[in-house]
Amino acid sequence: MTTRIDRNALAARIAADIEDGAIVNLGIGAPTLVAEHLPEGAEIILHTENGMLGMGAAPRPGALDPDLINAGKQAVTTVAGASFFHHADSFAMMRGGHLDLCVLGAYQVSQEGDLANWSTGGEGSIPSVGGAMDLAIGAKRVVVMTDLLTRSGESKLVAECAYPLTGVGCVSRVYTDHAVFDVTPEGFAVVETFGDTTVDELRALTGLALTDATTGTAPAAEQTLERSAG
Amino acid sequence: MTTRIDRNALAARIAADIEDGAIVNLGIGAPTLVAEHLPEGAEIILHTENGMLGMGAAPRPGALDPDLINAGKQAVTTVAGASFFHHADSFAMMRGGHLDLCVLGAYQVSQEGDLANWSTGGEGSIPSVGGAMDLAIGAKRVVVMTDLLTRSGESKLVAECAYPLTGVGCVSRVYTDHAVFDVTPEGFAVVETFGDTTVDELRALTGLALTDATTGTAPAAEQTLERSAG
Amino acid sequence: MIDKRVASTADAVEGVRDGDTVMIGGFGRAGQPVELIDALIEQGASELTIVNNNAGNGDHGLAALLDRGRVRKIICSFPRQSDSWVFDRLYRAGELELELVPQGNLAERIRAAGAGIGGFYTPTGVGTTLAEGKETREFDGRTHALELPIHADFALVSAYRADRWGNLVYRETARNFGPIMCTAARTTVVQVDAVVELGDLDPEAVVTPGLFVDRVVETGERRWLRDGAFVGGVDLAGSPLVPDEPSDEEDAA
Amino acid sequence: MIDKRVASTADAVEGVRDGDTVMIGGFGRAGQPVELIDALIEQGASELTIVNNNAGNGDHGLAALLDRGRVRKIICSFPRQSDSWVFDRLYRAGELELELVPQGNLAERIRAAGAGIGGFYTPTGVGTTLAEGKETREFDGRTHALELPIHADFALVSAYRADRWGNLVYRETARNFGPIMCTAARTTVVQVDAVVELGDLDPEAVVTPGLFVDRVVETGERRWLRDGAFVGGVDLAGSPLVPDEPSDEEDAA
Repeated sequence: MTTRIDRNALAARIAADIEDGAIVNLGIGAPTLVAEHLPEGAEIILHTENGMLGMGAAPRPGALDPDLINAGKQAVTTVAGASFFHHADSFAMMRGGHLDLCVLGAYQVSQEGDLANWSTGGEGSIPSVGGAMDLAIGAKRVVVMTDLLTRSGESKLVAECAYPLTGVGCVSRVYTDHAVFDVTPEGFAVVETFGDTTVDELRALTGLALTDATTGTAPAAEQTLERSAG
Repeated sequence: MTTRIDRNALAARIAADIEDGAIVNLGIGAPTLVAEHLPEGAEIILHTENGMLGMGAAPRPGALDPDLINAGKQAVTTVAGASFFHHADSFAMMRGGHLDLCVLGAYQVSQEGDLANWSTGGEGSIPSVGGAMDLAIGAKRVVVMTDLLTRSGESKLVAECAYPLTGVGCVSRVYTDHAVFDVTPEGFAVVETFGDTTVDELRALTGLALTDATTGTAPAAEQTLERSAG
Repeated sequence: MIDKRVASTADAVEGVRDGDTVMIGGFGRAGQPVELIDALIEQGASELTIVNNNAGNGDHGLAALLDRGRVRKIICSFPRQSDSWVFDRLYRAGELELELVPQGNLAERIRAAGAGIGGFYTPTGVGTTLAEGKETREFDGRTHALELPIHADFALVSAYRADRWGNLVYRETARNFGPIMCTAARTTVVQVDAVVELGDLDPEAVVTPGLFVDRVVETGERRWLRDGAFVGGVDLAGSPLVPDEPSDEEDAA
Repeated sequence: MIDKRVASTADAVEGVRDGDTVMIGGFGRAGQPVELIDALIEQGASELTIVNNNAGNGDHGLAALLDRGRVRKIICSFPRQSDSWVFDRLYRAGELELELVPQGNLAERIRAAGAGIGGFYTPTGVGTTLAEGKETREFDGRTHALELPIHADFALVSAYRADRWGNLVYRETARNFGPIMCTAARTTVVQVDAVVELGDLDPEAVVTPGLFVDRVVETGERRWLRDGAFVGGVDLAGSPLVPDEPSDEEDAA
């Protein structure tokens, strides 16, 4: 029984939702995988908050440029149409609502769309926030890419975040390895399940009264799985 | 008996006080004359608030460029080392205190350094402020270039401005056709007189209890007059 | 594929509605999007609020828009000039509302709108009639006034070169309000002398990144750039067509 | 004549005093003014407050400054990285004060200092522990927090080219915090790979106009630009040397 998809398939599923022409910021970590699954032929402009629009793929090994990095401090390239700008301008783009989409990782997402992804608040932990809070409130649409469960099996979708918040009511959709959830005024709605996962199973896993908003066979998901497998 | 100097001589007197390397904004109107008297060999960088540093002289008649104007909307040129920027950056330079000197015209200056130079507040007059208020509070040092008296013979140096203010306590020195005045905690101090003008005459003209801070023969003024004559 | 080019200035200004706030770039005539203003006049929207540094010169461009009675309110810093007779007449007749803003506050308020800043404290204008009624506050011993962002429905901007992503460069002091107005409107419309191939603009020298721009229309080479016929507020000898500032009713120098 | 060039990095950092606030450019290692930091270490000032996006990597640069005990406080957005062991040790030992600021607020506070803004309202961080105790206010139905400018005594910045007036251009994402830090310090010190003749920089493409810069020192071509030996947070295969974010104690993805 298949109840989950892997990270690459999930990245492809997210990529399939991104419209041609969108301006997108991919949070560091797993969301960067989305870049590898962007639809062929579409022009999607990647923003990196350290000061560039039009980020391209990783460079060939011999062609690293130390001055050209992304927010994760990985070497990248530019595409035709790229532009550079300073940090205040870069975050003005975010805060001013000029990005169409931001894909972020998460520790927890609450049913009201609160996001916790920067600190576990643990004793002795050293806090580091980077651009997480700016991204969380800045893009026109903020979605989360995450496993549904932590390593110890707890749901990352929660009634209320226990971890320190990154942003309040900012998340509109959560893409997980089990299913896709929308944040609605009535709490989480399951819009699509992967493999044999059922909404009831998701209710059991999350402990939340999820709305079933799936539309039968969830063709989009099947399609995506095929694409990511290919 | 010479008791006044003309505008060109006054502009030269002001120019003689400007240090090599200074970043200067010359208000539109009479202050623009100062540019024609800047010390030979010195590099003084002119800022124009519509978005340029390194403004040069007026263009040759056949070489006007409509895209290259100053704040007075006159055609200008650039010098080597010039740079262009947008209005928010240009006024950030001002407001942030990055200009060394601004020379402005005035309707009135009060003994506390208040400046009125944008509106007479007259019935039916149409107010226009432009960058006057930004300039008044922005430069490290704001000085005024003006005739001492209005056409009807009233002193522009006053105990308190009757006209609407441009800025509060912003003027540090007033260069007039009769004398140079500093704004001090004790009110106006005469630091230099032109021609045969005496401090007592200035007290009579202004109706103010002026401090005499002149140093005998005022050599700087003599020197300047000679230079402007040459 | 991203292609923000539109075929005509009429297409470029499509969708402006009665009552909209429209930012118009330019300082005097430098950077004024003349062809877009003409198209806006043709388009017919009225009851507009216009944000511009000035309030129109002569009988063309913004002045013509005012003259047609399309404008309810102007937010600007320097309305009155020697050739602002259209504005002067309408203002004196009480047919035009004026919000007078110091130039730097105007620029910063536009920038704040584009940058998602809810409000900011500025020392400019404090103690003057233009800050009357504004909330004030001391920072580091200096009094500041609270200023709010100016958002727009449309921005009409003139730039020099664009690519199909909407990346822009400007020319000399025609840059002025363009880059910030591009950031502050729901729909940003730009006219350029020429559209170049994607990749032809140096990424280090792009002034307005394309994400701020919605529509680009190529209006062709400006003849007056070459023949000097359209020289802003100066005549061919360089003498100002506008009076010295300040020179309201009194000689300020 | 204006000539902001100084002969050595030692001359460049002359005058930093104990207790000063020093901004240091760079995001990770891109744009980090390595030679100026080394000179600051030599110079000996202590009790410093450092403003930087990070809090040092490995054992060099800012990390070395920390290791010598010269820093009292760090204002930054992202201190903890896989190779921030110097910071981690000092912070855990209580020997270093940390002011953690969301990256965009950090940038905007630096910009505000340079632009003469007394304070501004931002939505970033509202409702989080990083905005606790801050004054909040609603604009357009959204809660904003009041943030104050960050001024510095010195800014140490790395750029690509300068002329003797201090006009600067940067290179790619090494631009990052440089342009805003240049505006926010009493004394701005810039290292560049090369100084060019006055007039060689395109006025349309100057990123930092010279009036923001006080001293320029030419540090020469960076060998690691060519040989890839100094590649920021990635190894030669492009694998990150820093862990994914967030990954504090829990897997956030």
